Amino acid sequence: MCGNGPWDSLLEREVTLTKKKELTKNLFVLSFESQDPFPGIQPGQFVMLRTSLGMDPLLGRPFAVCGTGESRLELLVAVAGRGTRILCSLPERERLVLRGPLGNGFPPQPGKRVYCLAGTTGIAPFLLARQQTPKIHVHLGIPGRGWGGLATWAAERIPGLCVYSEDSSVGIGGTPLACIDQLEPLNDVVWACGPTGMLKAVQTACERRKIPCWISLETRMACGIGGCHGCVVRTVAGLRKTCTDGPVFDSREVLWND
Amino acid sequence: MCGNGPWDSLLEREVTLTKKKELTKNLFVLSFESQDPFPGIQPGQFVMLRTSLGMDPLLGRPFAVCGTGESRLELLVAVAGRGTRILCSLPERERLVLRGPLGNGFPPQPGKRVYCLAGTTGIAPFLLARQQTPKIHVHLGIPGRGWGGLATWAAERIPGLCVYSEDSSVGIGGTPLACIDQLEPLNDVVWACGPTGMLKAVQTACERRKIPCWISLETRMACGIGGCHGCVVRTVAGLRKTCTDGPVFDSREVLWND
Amino acid sequence: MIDRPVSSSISIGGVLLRSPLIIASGTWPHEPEYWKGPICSFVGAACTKALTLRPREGNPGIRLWETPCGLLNSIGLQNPGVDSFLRDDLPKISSGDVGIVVNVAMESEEETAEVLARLSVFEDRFLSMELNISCPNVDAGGMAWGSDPVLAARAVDLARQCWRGPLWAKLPPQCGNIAEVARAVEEAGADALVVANTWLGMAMDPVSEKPVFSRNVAGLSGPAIFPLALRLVWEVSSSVHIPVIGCGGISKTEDVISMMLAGASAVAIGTFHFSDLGCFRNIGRGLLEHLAAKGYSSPMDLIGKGKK
Amino acid sequence: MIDRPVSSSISIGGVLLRSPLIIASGTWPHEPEYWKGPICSFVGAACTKALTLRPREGNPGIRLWETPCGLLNSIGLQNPGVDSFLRDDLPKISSGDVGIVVNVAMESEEETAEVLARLSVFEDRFLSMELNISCPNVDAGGMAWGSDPVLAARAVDLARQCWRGPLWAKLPPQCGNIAEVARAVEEAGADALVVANTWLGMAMDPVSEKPVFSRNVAGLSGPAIFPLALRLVWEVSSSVHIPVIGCGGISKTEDVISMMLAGASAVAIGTFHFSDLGCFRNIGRGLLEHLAAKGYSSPMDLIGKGKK
Ligand SMILES: Cc1cc2nc3c(=O)[nH]c(=O)nc-3n(C[C@H](O)[C@H](O)[C@H](O)COP(=O)(O)OP(=O)(O)OC[C@H]3O[C@@H](n4cnc5c(N)ncnc54)[C@H](O)[C@@H]3O)c2cc1C
Ligand SMILES: Cc1cc2nc3c(=O)[nH]c(=O)nc-3n(C[C@H](O)[C@H](O)[C@H](O)COP(=O)(O)OP(=O)(O)OC[C@H]3O[C@@H](n4cnc5c(N)ncnc54)[C@H](O)[C@@H]3O)c2cc1C
Ligand SMILES: Cc1cc2nc3c(=O)[nH]c(=O)nc-3n(C[C@H](O)[C@H](O)[C@H](O)COP(=O)(O)O)c2cc1C
Ligand SMILES: Cc1cc2nc3c(=O)[nH]c(=O)nc-3n(C[C@H](O)[C@H](O)[C@H](O)COP(=O)(O)O)c2cc1C
Ligand code: FES
Ligand code: FES
Repeated sequence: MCGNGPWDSLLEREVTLTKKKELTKNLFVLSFESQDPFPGIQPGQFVMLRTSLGMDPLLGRPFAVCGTGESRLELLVAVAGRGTRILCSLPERERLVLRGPLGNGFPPQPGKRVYCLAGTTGIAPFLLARQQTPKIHVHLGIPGRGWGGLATWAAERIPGLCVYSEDSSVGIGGTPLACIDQLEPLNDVVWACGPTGMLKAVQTACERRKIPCWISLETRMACGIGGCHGCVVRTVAGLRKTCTDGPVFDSREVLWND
Repeated sequence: MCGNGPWDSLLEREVTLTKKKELTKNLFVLSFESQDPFPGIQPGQFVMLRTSLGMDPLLGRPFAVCGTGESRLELLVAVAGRGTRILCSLPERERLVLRGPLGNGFPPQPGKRVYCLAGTTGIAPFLLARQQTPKIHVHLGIPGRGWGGLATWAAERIPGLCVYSEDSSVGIGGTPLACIDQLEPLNDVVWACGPTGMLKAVQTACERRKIPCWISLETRMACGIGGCHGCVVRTVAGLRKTCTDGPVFDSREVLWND
Repeated sequence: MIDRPVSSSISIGGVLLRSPLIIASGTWPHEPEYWKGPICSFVGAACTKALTLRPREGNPGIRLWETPCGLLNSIGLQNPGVDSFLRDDLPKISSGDVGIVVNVAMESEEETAEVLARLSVFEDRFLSMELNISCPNVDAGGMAWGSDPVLAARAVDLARQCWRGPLWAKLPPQCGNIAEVARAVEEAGADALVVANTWLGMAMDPVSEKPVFSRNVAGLSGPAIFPLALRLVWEVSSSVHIPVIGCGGISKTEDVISMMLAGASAVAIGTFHFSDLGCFRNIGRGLLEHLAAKGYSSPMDLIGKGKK
Repeated sequence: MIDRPVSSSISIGGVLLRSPLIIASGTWPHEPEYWKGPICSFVGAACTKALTLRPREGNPGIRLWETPCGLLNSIGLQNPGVDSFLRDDLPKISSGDVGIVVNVAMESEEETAEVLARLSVFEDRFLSMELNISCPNVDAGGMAWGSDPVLAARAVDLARQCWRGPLWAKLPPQCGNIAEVARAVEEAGADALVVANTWLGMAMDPVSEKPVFSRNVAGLSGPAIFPLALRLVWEVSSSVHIPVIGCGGISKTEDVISMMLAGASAVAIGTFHFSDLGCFRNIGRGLLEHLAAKGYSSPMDLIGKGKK
């Protein structure tokens, strides 16, 4: 954990935005370069990203890592509000600050077939997973043609990607949940990442079919390192922190917050 | 005052940082491009510049205009604190917001010889003046070699520029005040821009020699348009607003704030 | 949901404004070009700089200090006095199309009575009179009047006797119990409350090792204080029956909606237009879009809705 | 000016800290790797999350809401209870090299007495005990204790009887008269004051048209509140003789210098390290550079210097 960056601890570092690629309106792939190499990153682990300019927005924003190499890191960022709008408006060469990798990724599944179900930007961890273990099966759901740019880009990186769209305008009509019906409880596991509504549906479907299932949660975060108690989620084991106990949880444990 | 920019009133507009040139450490020439043309700008008029990203720093920063064309505008910006550090760290292509032109420039002096005395970045309005009336005489004072980049750059734009340095490392040893002794009260006028200490010295010297003298003041500003009463300066006519009554004042009127 | 045309106009205790966005006192030039035309198209009213009986120079020394998302100011009621205002400024600002709220700084009872008597001659030129019992930047009077229910009631009572038009009282954010002050002011006859003014803050200069401002403390405004002002509006609007005008740090459409949901009938915006003159238009347009999307016909539909 | 080695250590009522930078309560992980090594090299002490007698779940619903340069939180004292803390957390955090300040949330007098009794067994493991009479995020107790001089004195008096080590009292920013509360607490036997906690704020969700937080109000922290906290430190430190620890929105070296010039003996930093883990180091280094440039030999030379 020691280096010679601006902070001895490489938990947080300055990075340069080296490339910004717009996949479709309000959806970007941001590539960063760091002076120091990144440690090994598990799919599902995330970073918190902020600008180094002013103090507004104050907090970093959490994003799953979707690609790495040596001292390079890639994020898939959708404009969701003020913070992401600012992050996505920065020009290349801008310097930012990145904290991480944080949290626990999806647990390795030796001997099992892994089905990854993604809702829109929820594809991010599976792009990384595919980089590391090519034999996973990835199913991506999008609302419709507006997100087609994401599907095209992801399909280039994940040959065999199954794309679903709710309005049937791209790929298969419907959602990735459809594939759960074909899975085998003893041989298959599900990894899911996407909006909370989708995760709940995946949870229910896997529960019903007794398919082991891991889900990556999204909660508001201030610190990302377990200090603020802001990111808790109700589980069968009581309140757990999404940032350090998750963001990936066994879906049977998650009771949600509402 | 009406256009079709983001605001009907072109008092404030979005601009793009098209070029950033580092003259020397912590001193930059920033060039901006606007969608709409700028109105005629008088030397001494200024703009307030801010980033369009977050709300910190909150306020725009005032800078004298040092060059214009059609829809192009140029500022000479020294890093003085947090706001200017951020402005100067932005990469090209960044979008910013600019209010202005604001205030009153140096009053035209038909039939007189104009001697412009500048302290470091105080050269800015005279670069513009020179663009408009080539026969002015410009004298630039800098502390020493550290500012040599400014002198070299300014000399390219102002042939015949007289450079002084306090430590005699560049140009003539001393300060531009030296030239006041040679001026003729009836034929010559002085325009001065620079740090407050220098302006006070120019004021005193011109007073003594009865040379008409105009000085451009620097005060903290919030609005730049006469709304906040934050930028007042004590004058023989009572408190005046630097932003709308100035920033250029007849030096005989200025009583300063201390 | 029927598509009805959305209007942005509102009424504050009988005073009709074409938009709930008011320009806060002490922040807007008294020059005619700022009181008409596109720059004001979403502005419902504008408050004048605080007036006093005699001209005031305001405070010496540094008057502005930027803070994170905020601004400390120590202007100290600089103004030309009520007579000069009526002679020189009022004709200029009356030539526009923006309603005028005249802000009067509470001084001694005698002085304030005199100011109000002189303003009363021009009563029809003003949408309302805003009694400022909350200025943190003067020694005598100012905030002290508004920090205590008894004094606040006394000030408003006096003003009520000298001013027949609509009367708004502008409260300071720091008082033992703002709800109590608000109730006392309501009882004394105020038609609306402005909640609130700047917050008492301070800055130090690390170089000179002295307080930045001549009076040590100064008033904090700007986006930084928005969450604090919102809480006050929520609290006060539950304690009184007269309309509340939210003020403090408003910078975006969501802020206006939040203030109104919390119980405000309108809002005043000061500091943020120092950095963004387009804010009235952006906020105003955003508000209309929001109302249309929610199927409301008027911003008044939002008032206090967050309490239910 | 003689070149003397500059030390960063300070003493707060006899408690020696290697740096005046303290990590504020409720913001730092209770994991061993955060209590040692380079990440802590400029940290003088760290406060634990507030402890209560029994485990607490804290508040349901949204707990965090970003505001301009600030953060609203409604954590609500989530903690495993004092016994679990002593058993599981204390061994972990004691293994580091950072001094521990144990933060105790004032509950009922009986509960607080019991918590202090159990902590007293480990008294030597703590630099001091910080009595939190200022939590805005709970219904019973919390801030109410600190808002009134009589109640505040009663709380500290009780704590004084149950705790022999150094006792710091953490005051709420909103109380009728903070100087009075401070004096009452000093008299009741506190060894130092922490000025202050988060500020009562609020947020509304324009979409659901409801308050964001389950308890409606929440606590505002972060750079936004710095000028307000500085004013309180200035005021309180002039009213008491015991040391004051400044807390609220500190994000840079100048903030620490300003707090100390205004009368603080040390500072606590919370929210800003959420966005910048390098802040302790950057601030600490900047402070040493400033002291050297000014010819001081210790940060203690700054304390209260801005008042002269
Ligand atoms: C572990 C994790 C991984 C994520 N991975 C990705 C990713 O790969 N790509 C991607 O586009 N998005 C991802 N998100 C969601 C992303 O963090 C939010 O879209 C983003 O924080 C929104 O910020 P904003 O300022 O634009 O929105 P605003 O609504 O303006 O944000 C206000 C505050 O709320 C928080 N917030 C708002 N929405 C969310 C949300 N959905 N999740 C968490 N915090 C939120 C923000 O962080 C901020 O503090 C991830 C979230 C988490 C927790
Ligand atoms: C009419 C006018 C023309 C100017 N022209 C130029 C120019 O051409 N080139 C150039 O480099 N600088 C110029 N300045 C000075 C420039 O505005 C300041 O250097 C800048 O505002 C400092 O901002 P900061 O955030 O870096 O400093 P900080 O000290 O961090 O600023 C804090 C606050 O103080 C204000 N402030 C600090 N120093 C000054 C100052 N000297 N003058 C006014 N406000 C100040 C800032 O605007 C800000 O609001 C001009 C100032 C004025 C008033
Ligand atoms: C520079 C400045 C001058 C002000 N002058 C006055 C004044 O004269 N009278 C008054 O009632 N309020 C005055 N205020 C307070 C504002 O009207 C407003 O209540 C406060 O700034 C909070 O709103 P904001 O955050 O939108 O600015 C002033 C504020 C600023 C920043
Ligand atoms: C997420 C969060 C949790 C907090 N928990 C506690 C707590 O348990 N006990 C306490 O005394 N203060 C608590 N505080 C208040 C901080 O210790 C500090 O007093 C306050 O945040 C102001 O300082 P800052 O602006 O540097 O964060 C908490 C603050 C935050 C942001
Ligand atoms: S984000 Fe702070 S504890 Fe999880
Ligand atoms: S800067 Fe606001 S009045 Fe001059």
